[in-house]
Amino acid sequence: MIRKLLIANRGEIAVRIIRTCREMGIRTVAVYSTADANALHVQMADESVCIGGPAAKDSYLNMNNIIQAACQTGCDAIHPGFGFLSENALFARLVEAVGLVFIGPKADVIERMGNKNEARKTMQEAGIPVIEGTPGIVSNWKRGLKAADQIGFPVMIKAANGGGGKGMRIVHDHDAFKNAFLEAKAEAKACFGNDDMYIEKYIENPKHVEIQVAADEFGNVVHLFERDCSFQIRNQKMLEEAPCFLLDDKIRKAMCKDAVKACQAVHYSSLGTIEFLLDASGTYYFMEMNTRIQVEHPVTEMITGLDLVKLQIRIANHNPLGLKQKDIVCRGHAMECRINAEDAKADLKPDAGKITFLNLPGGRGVRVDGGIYDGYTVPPFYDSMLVKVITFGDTRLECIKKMRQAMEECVIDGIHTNEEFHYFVLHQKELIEGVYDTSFAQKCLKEWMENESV
Amino acid sequence: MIRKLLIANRGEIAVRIIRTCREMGIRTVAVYSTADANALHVQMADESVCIGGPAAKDSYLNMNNIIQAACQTGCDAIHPGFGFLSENALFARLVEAVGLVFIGPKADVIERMGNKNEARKTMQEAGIPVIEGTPGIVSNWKRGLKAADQIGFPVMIKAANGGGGKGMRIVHDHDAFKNAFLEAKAEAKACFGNDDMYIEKYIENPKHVEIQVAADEFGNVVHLFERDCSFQIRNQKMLEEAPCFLLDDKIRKAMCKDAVKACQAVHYSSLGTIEFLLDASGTYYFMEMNTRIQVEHPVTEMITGLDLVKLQIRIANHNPLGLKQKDIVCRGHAMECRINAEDAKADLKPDAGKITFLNLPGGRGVRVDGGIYDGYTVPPFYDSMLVKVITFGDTRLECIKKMRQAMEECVIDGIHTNEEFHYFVLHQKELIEGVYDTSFAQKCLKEWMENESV
Amino acid sequence: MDTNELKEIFKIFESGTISKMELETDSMKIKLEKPVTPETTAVPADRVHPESTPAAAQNTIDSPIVGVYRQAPKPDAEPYVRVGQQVQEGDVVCIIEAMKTMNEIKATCSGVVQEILAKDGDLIEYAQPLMIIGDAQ
Amino acid sequence: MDTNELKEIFKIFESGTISKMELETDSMKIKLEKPVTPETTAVPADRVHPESTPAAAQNTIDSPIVGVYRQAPKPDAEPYVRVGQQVQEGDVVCIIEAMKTMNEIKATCSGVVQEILAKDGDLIEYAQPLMIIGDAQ
Repeated sequence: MIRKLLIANRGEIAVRIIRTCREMGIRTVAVYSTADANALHVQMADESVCIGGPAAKDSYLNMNNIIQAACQTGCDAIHPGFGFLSENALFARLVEAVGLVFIGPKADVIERMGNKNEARKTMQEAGIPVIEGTPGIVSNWKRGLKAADQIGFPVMIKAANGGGGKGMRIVHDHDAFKNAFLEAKAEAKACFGNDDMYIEKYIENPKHVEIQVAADEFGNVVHLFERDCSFQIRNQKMLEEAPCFLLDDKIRKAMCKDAVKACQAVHYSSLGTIEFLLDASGTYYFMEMNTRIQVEHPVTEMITGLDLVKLQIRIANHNPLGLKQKDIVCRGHAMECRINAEDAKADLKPDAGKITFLNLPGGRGVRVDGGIYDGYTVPPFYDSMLVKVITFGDTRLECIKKMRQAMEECVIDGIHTNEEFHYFVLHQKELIEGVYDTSFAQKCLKEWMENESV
Repeated sequence: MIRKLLIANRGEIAVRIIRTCREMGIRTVAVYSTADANALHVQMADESVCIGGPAAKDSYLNMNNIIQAACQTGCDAIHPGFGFLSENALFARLVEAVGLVFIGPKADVIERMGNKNEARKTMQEAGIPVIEGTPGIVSNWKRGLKAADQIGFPVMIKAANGGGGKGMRIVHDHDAFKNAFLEAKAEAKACFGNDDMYIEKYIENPKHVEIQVAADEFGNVVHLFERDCSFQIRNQKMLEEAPCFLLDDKIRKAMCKDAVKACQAVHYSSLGTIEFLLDASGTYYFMEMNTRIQVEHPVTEMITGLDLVKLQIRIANHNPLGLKQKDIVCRGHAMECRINAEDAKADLKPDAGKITFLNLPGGRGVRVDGGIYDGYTVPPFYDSMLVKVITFGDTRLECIKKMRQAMEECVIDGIHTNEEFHYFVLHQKELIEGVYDTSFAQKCLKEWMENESV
Repeated sequence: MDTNELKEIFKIFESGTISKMELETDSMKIKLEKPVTPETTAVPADRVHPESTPAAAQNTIDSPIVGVYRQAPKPDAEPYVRVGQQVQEGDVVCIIEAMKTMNEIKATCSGVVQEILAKDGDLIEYAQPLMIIGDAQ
Repeated sequence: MDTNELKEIFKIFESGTISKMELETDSMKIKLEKPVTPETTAVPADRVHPESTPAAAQNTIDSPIVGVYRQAPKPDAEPYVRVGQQVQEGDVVCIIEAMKTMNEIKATCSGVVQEILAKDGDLIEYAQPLMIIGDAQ
C-alpha cells in the first residue's frame, strides 16, 4: 500500500503527480535542486528535500541522493515522471533494491525497450510491423552500405542506444553513406558511450501516431486509443491531439491491436506508449516504446475520462487494472499546446528569467497543467516547458477554437515563449484539416519567423 | 443570425459569455462603468463601450445607454448575463423593440414568473406542487392572520414582487403575526414600490433543489437534471453541486417531469431553472422560476457535457434545441465554489481592493471561471464574486477531494476572500455525507468564525 | 514594482528643465528633486509658457450619456459651435442622439472652444470628452 | 522585500543627476539623497569595517550530499567535534550516512566551531549548513 511517494522530478509533471496523490490520499515528498528552491512543486508537496546543485547530473539525476531522501522521509514509492531517470533501468533497480516501489514497469523491460535495436527485434518477433532494416548491429561502414543498398535509399543510420536525435543520419544516396555513417558513429560514441549502429529504411514525412496502453501484473492489457504527435520541431513535440483526426478506423483498430500485442510480448505491467510511424499510404511501423508517463498524456485523459497517473500508481501498487477494453470509450477531441520558455522568433532558442505578469486561460473545456506562478523565475538549467494548455471539445473544430481562445487569453510577460507561434499554427490550413505530417512544424516555424521579421 | 452580441454585464459572467461567443464566431461588445475600465471583460471583448458612472443604476442598469451602445456598434443581440437587467421584462421589451435579439425568454414570461404570486398560481394550475398558501393577495393583516391560522404555523409572509430576502418574514405563532405582517408590508413598499403580500406555509430547513431546463420556440422542452443549492448564507448561494447526492431517483424523476411541465405551461423558450424546496419527508414544492442563466450553471455543464450559454444563444437565434431528452445523460459529479471578495472572519463582510498576488488552481477535472487577474483592483460597487472554481469527478468524493486541493492551490492576496472558509466547509461531516440543508451554511460559518477567533 | 517604469520616469524628469516633481499613481508615490544650481532656474519664461498654460486653463465638456454626436440641430443646419467661438456655461454645444431622442448637451463652463473632439455621427461613450474649452481671450 | 529591486533603484538614482528622491510603492517607502558637495568619496574606511567583518570571518560547513547526520564514527564514540573546538581545513567533522555508506565530511575551512546546527540522526539535505566555523581566538 503506497502511503507516501517521492517525486523524482520537477516542474509541471511533479505538480501533476502531486495533484493526483492528494486525491488518492498519498502524501508527497518533492525533491529539488538549489536552483529550484522556489519552484511550485516544492511549495505544493507535503515535504521537500534539497538533493543537489543546479546541474541535473548533481540533483535530478543524482540517484543516491534521491533514493536516500525517499528512505529518510519514509516513502514507500518513487515516481520518476518523464525525462531525467524515468527510463533508467539502473535507477528502477536501485529503487526496488532498497525496498521501494518504482512507479513504472520492471527494470528489465525498461532496459529491453531502451535499446532500440533490441526493441525492434522483439516487436518483429511478436508480429508487429517494423521498418525494414538490418537485423542487428552493423559493425562497419562497408557492411552498412551493402545493407543500405539492399534496403534501398533513403535510409536512416541509427545508434542502438540513441535518443533525442543524436547519433542519427538520414542518407539519400549511395555516395553520401560512408561519411554519414562515420559521423553518426562518432557522435553516438561521444553522446552515449556506445557506438553500436544499425540501419533502417527512412520513411519520408510520416505521421507520428502513438497508442497509449495500460497493463497490470495479472496479464490484463488495454489500449487507450491514439495520439497524433506529428507536430515536432527537431524531434521535440509541441502540440498533440487525440484522437488522430483523419486516421482510418481500420488502421486505428489494427494499430491498437498491435500495441496490445506489443505489451503482451514483453509482459508489460505499467502505463506505456507504442510509437508508430504512419506513411502516406496508410502503412505503419513500430518505432519505439516509451515506458513512462508522457508529456502529452492529458489529451488521452480528456477523451477517455481516465486519470492516467492514478492508473499508473494503482498498477505499481499491484492492483488489477479494473478496466476492460469495452469500458474504455473515446469521446470528443482534445488538443495540447506546450507553452515553452523559448523565443519562437529566434528559432525557439530557450529563454529563462523572471515572469513579470502571468495570466493563464480558463473556462469550460480548458485545462491548465503548469509548474509556474506569477513572479516565478524560470531557471536556465532544465527543460523549457512551463505550462501545458489542454482543450476539449465535442468536435475537433470546437477544440481548435477553444485553443485559439486559450492562446489569446494566455499572457506570460518577462520571458519569451512560443505562445504566439501556437496561435499562428492554430490558424494554418494543414493544422485545421488535420493532414499535417512531421515536416509541417518546421515549415510553419520558418514561415512565421519570416512574417514576424517583416 | 447573431453575428455580434453586446454583453450587458460585467465580471466573471461577461468573460464566460465572451468565451463561448469566440467559439461560435460571434463578435462581442463589452460595456463598462467608469469604475470598470480595467476589468477583464473589457480587455477580452472585441470592442467595448463605457456606459456610465460607477453606481449600477448609472451604468449596468442604464437601459438607454446599453441599448444605444448595442445599436451604435452594430450588434444583433444583447445577452443580459445574471443579476442587473437579466430578469427585467421592460429591458427585454426595449431590446426587442429596437429590433435586437434578447438572449432570454419572451418579456411576458419574464414578467409572469417575476411576480411570485402569479408564478405560484400558474404552477398550481399546471399541476405542479406548490406550498400551501393564500390563493392571492392578502389585503390586510386580519385576513392574513385568518389564512395563517388555516394553513397552520409556522408561515412565511412574502411580498409578491419581492426578492433577495426583502419583504419576507417567518412567523412561528398567532400572536407574532400582526407586527410581522405590517413590517414586511412596509419593507416591501420601500424596496419594491409595491406592497402586495401573500402568505405561505413555512418549510423548515429544506433542501434547495433546482432543475435546469431548456426549451425552444418549437415546443421542445428538456431538463438537464438537478443542482443542489442548499448551501446558502442569508439567501446567497456559495457552493453548489450536481447532481443532488442523496436524492431518491423516484423523486428526481418526478421533479424533472414537473419542471418540464412548468415550462410547457408558460410556453417557455430559453434556458431556465425551476427551484424547488424539498422537505425532510421527500415532499417538494415549487418555489420560483429563474428565467436567466444562473451563476451555478457550470456544474450542470460538467455532468451533461453541454455548453449552456451556447444553447441559450442558439435558442434565442430561433434554432431548434437539437437535443432529445434521451440524449442527455448525467455523468459523474460536479461542484462549484464561489470565491467572493468577502471577509469570512467578519461574517462575510464584502471587501474591495487590489489583488497583490493571484494563483488560481489547475489540473485535471478543475475548471476556473474568473473575472480577475493579478494586479486587478476589485471595485467596491458590485457583486463580490471574483472567481468560480468548478471540479468534476467520477464520484462525489473524488469531486470533493479535487475541490479541497483546488482550494489549497488558490491564493488571492491583497483582499479578504471566503476561500479558507470553503476549505473548512469541504471537511465537514454533513457536507461530505451530502445531507446538509439550507440551515447548514450559517451554522458552519458560526463555527468557523469561533474557531478562527481562538 | 517595475524598475523600468522608474527608469522611464527618471528619464522624463531629467530630460526636462523641471527641478522638482511629485507623482502619485495607483502603485507608487514619488518625489524627485534636482540639485539647485543657478543654471537650472534660468529657464526663459516664455519657454515654460506654452506648455503649462493650456493645461491649467483648459476644460473639457464630457458626454453624460451614450449616443451619437450631432453637431447641429438638423442635418443641414449650422453647427451649434465652431472652434474659436465663445460659449457661456449652459449654452447648448451639441446634441447626443440616444434612443431616437435628441439630448441637448450644455456647456459645463464658459470660455472659448479650442478644439472639437468628436465628429458628426460618432459613437460617443459615457464621459467621453466632446470639446476643449479654453480661457476667454 | 526584494533587495535586488533596491539595488536596481540605487543604481538608477546614482546614475542620474538627481539629488533627492522619495519613493513610495505598495511594498516600500524610500528616501534617497545625494551629498551636495565633494565629500562623496570621503567615506571613513573604518565605518565600513564593523559591518562586513562578521560575515567575512564566519563560515559554515555545508553538506555535499543527502543523508543522515552522524556526529561520531560509531554510536557510542566521542563526537568528531564539539563547540569551541579548533578545526583545521580537511579535518573530519562528522559523517553523513547515505545509501548505507558512511561519508566523512571534512572541514572546508579552519577555525573554531561556533555552533553545530544538526543533531545526530537528522535528515540532511544537499547544501544544508552543518556547523558554523568562526575565527580562531
